[in-house]
Amino acid sequence: MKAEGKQAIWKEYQKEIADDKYFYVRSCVRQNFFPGSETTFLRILREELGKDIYEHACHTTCTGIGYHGDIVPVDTMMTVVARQFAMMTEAGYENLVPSCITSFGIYTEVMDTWHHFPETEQKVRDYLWKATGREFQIPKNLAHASDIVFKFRKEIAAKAKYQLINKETGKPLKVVEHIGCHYAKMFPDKGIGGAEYPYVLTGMIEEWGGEVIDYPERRHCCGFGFRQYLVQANRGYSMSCSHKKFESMKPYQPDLILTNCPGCPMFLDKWQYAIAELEGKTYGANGQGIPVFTYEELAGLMLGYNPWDLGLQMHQVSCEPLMDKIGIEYNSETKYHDKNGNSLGVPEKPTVLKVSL
Amino acid sequence: MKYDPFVIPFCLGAIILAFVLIYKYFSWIFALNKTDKHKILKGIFSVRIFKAIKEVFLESLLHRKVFRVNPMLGYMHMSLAFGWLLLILGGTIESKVHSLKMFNTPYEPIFFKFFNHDISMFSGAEEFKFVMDLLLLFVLSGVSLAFIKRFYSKLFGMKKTTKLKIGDWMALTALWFIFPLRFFAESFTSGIYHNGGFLTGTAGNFFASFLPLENLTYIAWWAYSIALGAFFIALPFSRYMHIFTEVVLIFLRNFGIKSTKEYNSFSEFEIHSCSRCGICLDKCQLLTAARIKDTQAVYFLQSIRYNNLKEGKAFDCMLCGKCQEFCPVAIDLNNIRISKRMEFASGNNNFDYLIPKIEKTAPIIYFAGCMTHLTPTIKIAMESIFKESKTDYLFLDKDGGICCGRPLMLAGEILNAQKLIEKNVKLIKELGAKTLVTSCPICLKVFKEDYELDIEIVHHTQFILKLAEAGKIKLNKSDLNVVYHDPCELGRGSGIYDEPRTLINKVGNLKSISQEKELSLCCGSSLAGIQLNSVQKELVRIDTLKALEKNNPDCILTACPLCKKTLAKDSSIDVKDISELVWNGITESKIVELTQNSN
Amino acid sequence: MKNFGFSLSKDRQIDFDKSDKRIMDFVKIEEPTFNICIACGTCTATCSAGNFTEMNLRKMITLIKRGEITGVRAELSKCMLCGKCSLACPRGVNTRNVIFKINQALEKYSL
Amino acid sequence: MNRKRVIVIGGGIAGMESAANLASMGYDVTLFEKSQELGGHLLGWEKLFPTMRMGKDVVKFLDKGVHLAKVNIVKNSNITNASKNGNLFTVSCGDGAKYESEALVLATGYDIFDAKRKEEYGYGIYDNVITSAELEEIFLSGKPLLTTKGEIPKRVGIVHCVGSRDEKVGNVYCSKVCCVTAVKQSIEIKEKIPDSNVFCFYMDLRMFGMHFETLYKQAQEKHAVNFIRGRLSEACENMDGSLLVKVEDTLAGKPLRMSVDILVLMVGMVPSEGTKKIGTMLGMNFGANGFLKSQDQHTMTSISNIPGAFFAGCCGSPRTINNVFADARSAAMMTASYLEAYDIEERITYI
Repeated sequence: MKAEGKQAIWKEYQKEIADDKYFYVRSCVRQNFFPGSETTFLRILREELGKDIYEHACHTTCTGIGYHGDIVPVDTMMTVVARQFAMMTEAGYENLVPSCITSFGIYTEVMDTWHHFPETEQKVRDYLWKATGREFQIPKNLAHASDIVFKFRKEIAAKAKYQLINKETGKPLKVVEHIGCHYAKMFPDKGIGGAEYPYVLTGMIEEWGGEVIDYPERRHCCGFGFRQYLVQANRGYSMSCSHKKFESMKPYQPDLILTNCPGCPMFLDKWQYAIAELEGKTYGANGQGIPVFTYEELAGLMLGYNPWDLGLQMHQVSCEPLMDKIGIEYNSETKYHDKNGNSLGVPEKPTVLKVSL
Repeated sequence: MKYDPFVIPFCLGAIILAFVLIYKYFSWIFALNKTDKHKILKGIFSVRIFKAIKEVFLESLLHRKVFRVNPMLGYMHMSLAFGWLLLILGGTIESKVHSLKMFNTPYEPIFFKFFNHDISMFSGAEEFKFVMDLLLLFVLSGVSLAFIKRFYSKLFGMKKTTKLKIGDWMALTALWFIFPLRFFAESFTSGIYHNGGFLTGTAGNFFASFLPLENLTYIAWWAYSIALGAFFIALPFSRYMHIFTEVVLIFLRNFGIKSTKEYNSFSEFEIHSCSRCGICLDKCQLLTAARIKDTQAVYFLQSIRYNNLKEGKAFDCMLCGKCQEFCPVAIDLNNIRISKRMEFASGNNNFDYLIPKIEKTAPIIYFAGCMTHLTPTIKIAMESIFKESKTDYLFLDKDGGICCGRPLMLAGEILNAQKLIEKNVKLIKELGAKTLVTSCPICLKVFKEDYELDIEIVHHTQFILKLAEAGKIKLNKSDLNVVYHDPCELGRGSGIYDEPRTLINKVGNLKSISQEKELSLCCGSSLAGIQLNSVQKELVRIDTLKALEKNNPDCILTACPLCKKTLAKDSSIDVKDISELVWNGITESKIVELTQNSN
Repeated sequence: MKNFGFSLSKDRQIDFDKSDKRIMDFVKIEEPTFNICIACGTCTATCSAGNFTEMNLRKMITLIKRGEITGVRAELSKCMLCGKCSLACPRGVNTRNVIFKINQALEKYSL
Repeated sequence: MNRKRVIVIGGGIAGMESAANLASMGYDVTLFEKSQELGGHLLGWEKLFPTMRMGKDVVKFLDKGVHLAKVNIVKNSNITNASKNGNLFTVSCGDGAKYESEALVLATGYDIFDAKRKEEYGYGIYDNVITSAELEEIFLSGKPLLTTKGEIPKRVGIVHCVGSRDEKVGNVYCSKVCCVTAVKQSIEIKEKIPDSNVFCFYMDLRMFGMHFETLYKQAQEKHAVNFIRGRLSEACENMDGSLLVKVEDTLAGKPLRMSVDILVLMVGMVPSEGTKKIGTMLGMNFGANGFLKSQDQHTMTSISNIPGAFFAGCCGSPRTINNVFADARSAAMMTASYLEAYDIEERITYI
């Protein structure tokens, strides 16, 4: 691998990211899958970086799941997107920051469509006006939340309490970065580093002390695939995609997987359980699996936030072994307590995958 | 009793030879199946035995077939075989007359002159001397020819002579020495005792003039005996095994035992009957045209005998049958080749998918054959001829039918071929037709040999000829000069030489060529040549075309779709199936008729 | 083992690094014209067995070259060795011997 | 009488051959070459398809042509301006020298497609991905073909159509020479490393030239080169530095992955920077693919929209060497007939 080759590509795929004043739109599924992530993002931006980030209580889904699941027609999708834009415009913001990769893809697609087909934009403006009486401005800057964290990765590193370094050996941790398909595969120049060698997560990992591993199936989809997962009979296909990735990354012995999409961490994390149950096979050391993180969770960990505030207790693959490796302090007692100290109940133990409860 | 230690090598050799032969022949006969054994028992006590004796005399002794190929070669074989036998017979009579005993020691006739220095006392001694010397001279002439042949084979009409194995060298060397040594031993003896005839006597006197014969004579007798003994011991391990085996084979054949496509102990008799005369070498186009030097029948049989048959040797053959046609021992070389291919074949086929759907039937079934489907002009000609003659026929494989099984058989896949044959037999029997017509000689051969159908099976040339003779079609003779290429499977394979020729003469002017009928060449694409490469096939094809195109005919005719397709590849002259020419003629005469009518 | 109502799907991808190339290696040496096939499909178009079944020599040769050999035996068992393919092949592949040799390889490696 | 002057720009095959032909007809020809050596891309090729003769033999032939005909040669020419004023062409060089002529032949050739633009193949990123031009350099240098770890490759993959017939990189045309180059190079690899396995991944094999098909058959028959019909979707690096390639084997009807020790990208031809630069200075028309456009595809080859300006070789379209020779001679002929006042446009009866 020639580092300079990748750097040359990264140089080519730069993107403008607004500096401040963000209009934040949440993901439909992340709040359930990784409930601490979005909160952590807001906390880091507001508390650590002092940025103005606004979210509107009335914003809805972008309809991406329905759109890609062939349920929501394109006109409906665009009108819903137009409504989000209208709320942003009404709130006085110009920089749109979606939390979800699919939303990011949807917004990019809509904006690009309107750019090439202004008559479509006009049509959607009419729809929105007729439906809600709203008007909107197209965002001046569109950046995914991971782009924002990438932009401020150095600032975060400067404030970090921990680094992605094995405290025993002093060596950098080996990190697999997994980019959501809709981040750059459809519009390579909209992603930092392009579609083939995205830099957005790599930049964070390198800045925070880790070492990225590039394995053959790096570009492969996690298998979420909307319809594939939604229909039970197709889930085997979905799981096989993750399985293919695990098999490919296995020889590199990664310490953790970092992701920037709502579906990917969910499936890369939970399928490890399902594969273990079905095939009796686990990845990572000691049958404990490979822990999977969102970039917000990882940033929060580096900054020394309480892992249970980050929502790490919701992970299927336990994060404790990794936190031990880095030397992150945590209290196992409070893992399954709510913020008032009441017990949330303890999950059932899987038969194969080794977890810390 | 007359005895001297020098006879020991001879006696020992003779005893060993007798034991080996008896053991081998009995074990092979024992391994024959019941039917064949029964045939032997029945044959021994029938007139067949006299026929066999006659054949043994003509072929094993006089070598009639070899004579036909080349008189010089024939004489060589005859002088050695027949001459030697006469020498033995003569010696036996001579010794018995001399001693006036019915039984004397078995070696006495062989070493007669050693034991009987003074032989002038019995009546007819001079005549015996003369006859025995004449016979010796006869045999010696054969030996010298054999010697010359080894180094100058062209004299015998052979471009190639066979390569030898160690056993062969031993036996051959011994054989070369036997008669010269006898000549020296008898001459030396005569030089001292003057008991020789015109040859040995004269030579004896000559040698006596400058050689110390007292010392040399005894050594010569020893050497003669050793040569004989060595020859006898080497014989079963050499090609000279054929001398005795051929005799047994002729008897077995006359008793009605035939070779099969599976290797059995009758095949053992056949392969041991090969004298490695090498006549098959020059007949083989793979040698003369394609320069494959190690696959000819003689080497193939040799490899079987010495248990070192390699796949290539079994498969580098087109099974054109020309070697078999000229084999003086008439060994069924094609069957042996197929039986040996079977050992390398490993397909395990399943033809359950073949469910032919035939709705109607007719008294005559036409089976075009796979290859005919690649030469649609033949198919069209045949269908037209059928319609023209108002024949009620069924085109059995109109929509691409079931293969006849012969291609599988030629590749040694006999069991798989059997599966196809069973399917076809069942189908044809269900149809209840009277006649089966095929355009493909490959199909024809298997239909006739392996299908056991009780109906008439004819090639389309035979069928068309019959139609013409019955006046059902009117043939139109063109002024084309044509030559005819005998397809291997039709000519040598099925013995059909005349009908195609009679038919051709009714539609064109047939010009004869140098290599036709039994001598005809192979087109090179034989389905049996499964492992031949394209270059080798091409060399054969070009070789054959050269012979066909020699006198620049207007058209090359053949009676096989595969031959046609193959020859047409490189021919500068039009290549047609006979049926096409027949149909062309019919349409032409129709056009003439129509034109005349309209005028 | 739990039953989730789904399981890992079998990979359709040919993994050339792991596939079984024994037949290919054998036939390549025994019948070198195996190499010169350009997968034009003439053999399959003229195939007597192909008239009645899915037998596809062109595809079979391709798959054997990739080491995908399951089903080869069953496919091949339909061949009548009639030789039309040999005559039709524009490239001079000795298809009959290719088939003969594939059969030998199947036997040799008990596949 | 003053001889008429012709300026030929580009010292590759097309430029050298048209210059030699024009000079041999008696014109005063000046040949401009931007580098210090004549021969162009041919200097980088060891053996030529389909005969495997040496590239340098052809260079010698061309050299002798320009020298025997006494062509004026300007090497290291840095052309800063080229234009037509009235009936005269003027070319200015960086050193201030100015040249004039009555006619001009542009033979500025092609550039090799930048394989980095096919990011998914990892050229410039993965260690063992090289281009066909680099492989040729290795052959030319006489060095052995080794992986970056210094090992003899057991498997070599060759990817056809890199930068050709690919809308993703904006080149929809076929570069014509890559298929047969792949065949040629695969034979050379097999000759040098007989134990290796070579796999060509192609979309179509375009063996259009005489003997190309023979070379292809030879590669299959004699060298057992494998041909897999399918375009690479991506290449990834394995842990050991070998490359995992993914294609659909379209003839097997299945996706396929395999590891290769070295991956060679058959880079196509793109219009050269020189063609773009000087063609634009002269006001020449470019076709949709960026190559120079002739007045008519069938009847007016080599003839540009500027009277007196002609072009030859790969600045017009990708060509094989023998086609370039034919084209160069044709351009020379057209130039000469222009100078002799032959009006070819008179023959145009169509619109």
